[in-house]
Amino acid sequence: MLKQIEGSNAVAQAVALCRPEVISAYPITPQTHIVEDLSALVRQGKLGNCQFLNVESEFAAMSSVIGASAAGARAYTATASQGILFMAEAVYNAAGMNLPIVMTVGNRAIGAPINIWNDHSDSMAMANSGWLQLHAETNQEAVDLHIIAFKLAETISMPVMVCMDGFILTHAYERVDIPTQQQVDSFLPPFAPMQMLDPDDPVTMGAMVGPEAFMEVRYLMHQKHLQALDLLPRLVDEFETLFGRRSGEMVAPYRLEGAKTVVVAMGSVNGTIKDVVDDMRGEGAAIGAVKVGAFRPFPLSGLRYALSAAKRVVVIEKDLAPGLGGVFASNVRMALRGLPTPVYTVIAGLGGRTITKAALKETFARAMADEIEDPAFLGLKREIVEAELARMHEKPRSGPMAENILRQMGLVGYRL
Amino acid sequence: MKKPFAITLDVSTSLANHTGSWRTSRPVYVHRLPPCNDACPAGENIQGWLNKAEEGDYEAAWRILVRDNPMPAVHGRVCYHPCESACNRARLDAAVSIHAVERFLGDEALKRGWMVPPGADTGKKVLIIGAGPSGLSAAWHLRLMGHAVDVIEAGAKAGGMLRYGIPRYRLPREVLDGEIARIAAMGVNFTFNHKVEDLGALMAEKGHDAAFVAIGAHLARRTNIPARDAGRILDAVSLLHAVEDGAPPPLMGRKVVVYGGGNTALDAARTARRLGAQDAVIVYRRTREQMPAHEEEMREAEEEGVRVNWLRTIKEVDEGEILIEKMRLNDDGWPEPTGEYEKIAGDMVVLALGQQTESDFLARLDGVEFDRNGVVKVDASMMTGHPGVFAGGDMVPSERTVTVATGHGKAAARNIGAYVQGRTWRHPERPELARFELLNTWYYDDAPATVQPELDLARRQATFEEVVKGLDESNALFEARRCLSCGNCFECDNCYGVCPDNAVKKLGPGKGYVFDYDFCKGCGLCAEECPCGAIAMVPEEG
Amino acid sequence: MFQIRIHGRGGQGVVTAAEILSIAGFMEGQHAQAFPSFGSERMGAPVMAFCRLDEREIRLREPVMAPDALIIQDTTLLHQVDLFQGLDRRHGYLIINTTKRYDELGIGEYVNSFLPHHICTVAASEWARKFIGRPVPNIALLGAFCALTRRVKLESLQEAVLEKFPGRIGEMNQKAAAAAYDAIRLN
Amino acid sequence: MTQRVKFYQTGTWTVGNRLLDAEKRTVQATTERRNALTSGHRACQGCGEALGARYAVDAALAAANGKVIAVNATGCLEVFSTPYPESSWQLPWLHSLFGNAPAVAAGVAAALKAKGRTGVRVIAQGGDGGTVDIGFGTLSGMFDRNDDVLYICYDNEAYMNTGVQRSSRTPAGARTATTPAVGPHPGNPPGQGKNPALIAVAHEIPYVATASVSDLHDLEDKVKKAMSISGARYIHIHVPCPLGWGARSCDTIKLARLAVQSGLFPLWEAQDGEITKVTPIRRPVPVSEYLKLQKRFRHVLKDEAMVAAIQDIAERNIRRFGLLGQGEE
Repeated sequence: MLKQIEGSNAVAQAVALCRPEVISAYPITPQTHIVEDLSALVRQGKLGNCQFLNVESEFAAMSSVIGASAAGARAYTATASQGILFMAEAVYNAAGMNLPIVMTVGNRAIGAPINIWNDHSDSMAMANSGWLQLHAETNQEAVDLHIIAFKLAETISMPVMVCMDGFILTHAYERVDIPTQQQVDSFLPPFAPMQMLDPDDPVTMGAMVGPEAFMEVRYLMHQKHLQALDLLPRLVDEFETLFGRRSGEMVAPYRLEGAKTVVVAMGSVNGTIKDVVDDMRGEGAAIGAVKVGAFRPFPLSGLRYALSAAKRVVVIEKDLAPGLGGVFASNVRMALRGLPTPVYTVIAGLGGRTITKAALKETFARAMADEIEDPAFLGLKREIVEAELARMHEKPRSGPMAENILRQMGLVGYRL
Repeated sequence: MKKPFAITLDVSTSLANHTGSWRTSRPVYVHRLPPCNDACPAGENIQGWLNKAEEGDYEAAWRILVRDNPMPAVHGRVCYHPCESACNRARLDAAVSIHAVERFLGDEALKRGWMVPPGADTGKKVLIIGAGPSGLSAAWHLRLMGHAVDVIEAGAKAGGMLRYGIPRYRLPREVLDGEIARIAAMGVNFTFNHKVEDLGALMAEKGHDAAFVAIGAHLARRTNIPARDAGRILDAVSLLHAVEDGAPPPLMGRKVVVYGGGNTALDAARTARRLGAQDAVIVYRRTREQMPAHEEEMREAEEEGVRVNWLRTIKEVDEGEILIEKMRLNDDGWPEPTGEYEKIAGDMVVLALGQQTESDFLARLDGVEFDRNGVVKVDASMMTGHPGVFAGGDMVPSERTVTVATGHGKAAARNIGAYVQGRTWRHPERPELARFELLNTWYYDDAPATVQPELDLARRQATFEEVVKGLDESNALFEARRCLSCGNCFECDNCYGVCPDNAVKKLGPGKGYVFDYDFCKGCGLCAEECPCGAIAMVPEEG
Repeated sequence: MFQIRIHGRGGQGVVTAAEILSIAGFMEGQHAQAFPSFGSERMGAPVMAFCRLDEREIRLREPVMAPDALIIQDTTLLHQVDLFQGLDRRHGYLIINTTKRYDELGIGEYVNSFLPHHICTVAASEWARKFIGRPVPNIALLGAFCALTRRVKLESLQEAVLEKFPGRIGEMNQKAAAAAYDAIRLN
Repeated sequence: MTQRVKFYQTGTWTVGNRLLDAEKRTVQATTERRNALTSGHRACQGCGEALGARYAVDAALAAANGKVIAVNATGCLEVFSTPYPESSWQLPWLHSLFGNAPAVAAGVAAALKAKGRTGVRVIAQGGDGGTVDIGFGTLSGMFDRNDDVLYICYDNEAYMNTGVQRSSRTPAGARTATTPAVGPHPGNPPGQGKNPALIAVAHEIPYVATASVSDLHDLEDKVKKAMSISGARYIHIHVPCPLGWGARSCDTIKLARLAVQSGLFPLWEAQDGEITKVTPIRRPVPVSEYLKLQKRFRHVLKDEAMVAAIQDIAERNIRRFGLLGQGEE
């Protein structure tokens, strides 16, 4: 049913349709509305016997869904930013134990400086935890990805993160088609755990594994990701036949025909990119775009195929590996290894910095002329960083750089 | 369940890991010798029968008891119970009142008429001379072995000193008779009022394979005291015998002075009180500490009004008064005369200066040797110099108590039993003593000794009713359960419980436990926490 | 595509206004997108929210840089924040919650270049006080927006208001919206 | 002559007692006990934690007739019981992390509730480090939510798994790898540490108790009672560590006993925020009797003031909990 609703609210409804049995919640912006809405649904008895745990930290949130999943329940939680770092140890643990947990990440920057706005530093920090990571472009996709995520997770018994851009999606009102319960039920069967804690068939879960077998355990986790690479597209097709929509594609090309320059990005920024591509195509530029919908497993071959005709690739990413540049971009390069195609990294939208059509257009233009630095920083306030660098050079001052910058800007009022 | 590799495991798979290989020393179950058993002259398995009594299985307890001593009811009354002096529990609160439980079991047996069948007939015949505790004990054990037994007794009844030396207020005769009857019922032939003159001839005639001589020591030792009227002096043995025969001398209202410091002296004095003597005074040449009489009896005597003149000797017996000399202890602790005299009132003197044995008839057997005052020499097997003739009880060198005598009877029986089969008896090796230090006494509940009820004094002084009463069933049970079971497992499950490796297997009630050396790491917790010291740690062979 | 930017202060329902407007648009079958100026602003702090209306799917995620319509809920912001940024004076719409005249607000000259039927002041807080009992001007201003721009029908707005605020609050807001709507339609 | 008519030789001091009525005997005394932690585990000789774990979990299993799921924090107990490919556990068991056992258990309990698998009970267990230090936040959260979990802490007073480092349960004066017996104030500084059982009481959860491997009857009674209650429950069990304490492996139980009898480890019980029962000291001993059997206190014995300070701690416990008889029996 079509609704004009907030992203968080839509996701909460989608999760509810998946009939979760245990939900753990700890508040952190911008994920909070999702669990708030779920707690209401549980209280209203709309989720049957579902247990809602108000835990004392993200660490406990992940830990409790680990326990719930190990005990055979369909378990869900949501977090963001500092929260995912606080639960990091348990995030790795859940993957190590092959527990099919689904978690929403309302992507947000990581401090210091503390910042509540969107970028991808948080989920990127967990890139190698063993979790599968799906990225939503729209709230419709966010809704659909959660339904797909539970099935994906439970089929190969691995945990899945559904990443959606904080505020940009979580707080955006837009048109979303909320599936019916019957649709979801026909797609997602009840959870049949691969292993579970049961007095009638006891097992020991979470053994200590030494050098004699640890490599094998890790190798098998790698294999699970490779399985997911085959499984996910099938689920996407299955989903399309049942729901009439195509959601969750790992590699989604846009106007690649004859594109010499291809922009690659994850998440909500793809919408803006498509508008820019349309504009530039209108002006005769040979540009196209590829949306990457899964960061883990990373669709190496799918992406390589999509980019095979490109003369150059521009990666827009909301993350920075200081001293290296792009994390996502490095993965894209991995997909193109052996090919001469230049891959330009554009670091954009860190800490919620606005990504405007204009800025993108200007950047793509420079890239097409191969006149772009790598990495490039979209909308970076040059004068400020240069002033700060100069200041640090003449008399290094201790204390957080951010404050020094603010002091310089003498910020008053609000500017776009 | 399709489990993930390595991170998820099947349960109890660690049983494949035999941690026993870590062990450097191993626990083993042992039986150590309880101090009570060690101290018992009759060689009773006290811990053994207490263990049954703890469970309330009194008959089983009694049956273990009479394997070593046929007269528990008697011993529960007259034994001076060295077992209790040795009892480890004395170091906790008070010794287990073993004699009281023994007496309870003995009385139960008499009440319920428990019997023991004799052993299968061996065709061997043994002659026993003297039906005192030694002889009776020997007879019992020989019958258990299945040998035929003839007992010849000079007196009119069996019992010896039990009957003629121990007053009935300490040993009621129905008890004595009851236990003797049970021995007789084993198929022992008694001949009474027969004094053996020629043992050799007698054995040859009746075809005995061996003889055990246990005629005791009934001859009162006399001392020369000047007296106007010798009638005023008699000896304790005769006094007690006369009382037993129902013809006591008239003592009503008289002042009796008993000379001596042994148990017999006390018996004489207490008997005199009961015969109506208005006063019973003991004169003893040493101090209370040096007195050989048993402390308890001394206490009872004093309660009954018997007084004692310590460090005195009798010099002269006169009409109504007696001259006594004060003594003093010299540096070696020996009494010596001081030359100071005093007079005390006294109508009659009873001498209780010990007894001698009348063993002259043995002298006719070649090989038999004696030492001073007619005590017969025996070897380790209790055999006299004459092959096949054994001797025991008061007539051989040893402490003269009923229990020692009873022990002699058992020992003699074992040696005789072996002898008639052409073998020699070897006493089994004595296990390590279960010292107090080997116990973990934390585990024993606190429980002071039960006190046996006593007859109130008035009646005590007037009658020959038994002074010390027995325990009732619940008290006997209580008392039995105070036993620490030193050195012997009583199945408290501690070893089974405290093993961090589940390396102790419990076999069920009465069956005890075994160690599973596949998993025992040798930590020693079981041995350390065993209350009774029944587990030892022994080093593994390196 | 028609883009709206709403300025106000925390607590004045700025974000809610954008959301309700998007719902109203959705009810007319339009594609609509509403989102706040993602901030952690508290009560009283300057905030803004955005709304886009279009016949086609809206993929653009940037804030509204060049609004077709600007709604100002609180004139005290006029000289603190660069409110008019990106607003096209020749075609754009301007709706201000005030009882004052433009020159009283010190923007007399600025508003001269607007088309007369593209600009209005509304006593939204007064309507709100009258019908709701609290000076929350957001819905009344939307009523004026409908009247002025005709981008969304008043009926759709009323429906959206009721969806967001079922019951009495909704009805009172509907009254305020209608009053403001009529006030604009009439002059 | 009034004597107690019933008297059982060793009463309830020993693990079993053939003279005792069956219902008064311990789970450990029976041949039907489940040995939740079975043979072949790799705990040190005389490990108090291995013993305490079997005592407690067997009692829990008996109380819930076998329907128990256990969650385990990282630590000695976990490492010595489940090194691939062998597990010593005989019940469903889950180890996640060092500091999250209470939260994991809360999740298991929630799942059971959601699944309607009533009758299956959840216990969580860990050492003092995992419980009182790194896991304390999640423990407090579990208490706060009153999750239906019995949490059992096996307290051996230091981080033994990592090589005997100081924890917030390490007693005053004790030497550990991070509180070495050197300098002017050797060993663990007095005046530090925390009492998790009392903090649990402050959460006003339904049931809190302390127990010792030296008093099995008391321990089993407490586990049994805890299992009869639902909601968050906490039992803190003192389990000596021969390795970490520098004691003979055969002294494990003796040490636990001396800790109780000296007053250093009081045994008590609390319900809904109030202390309801105290196990009185049976045979009082000076703390020196306890200290002298442990190398970790060797330096302390040379320092009279320090011994006195530790004695004061014991005296305070004795006063505070009324350990000399005032406690109900």
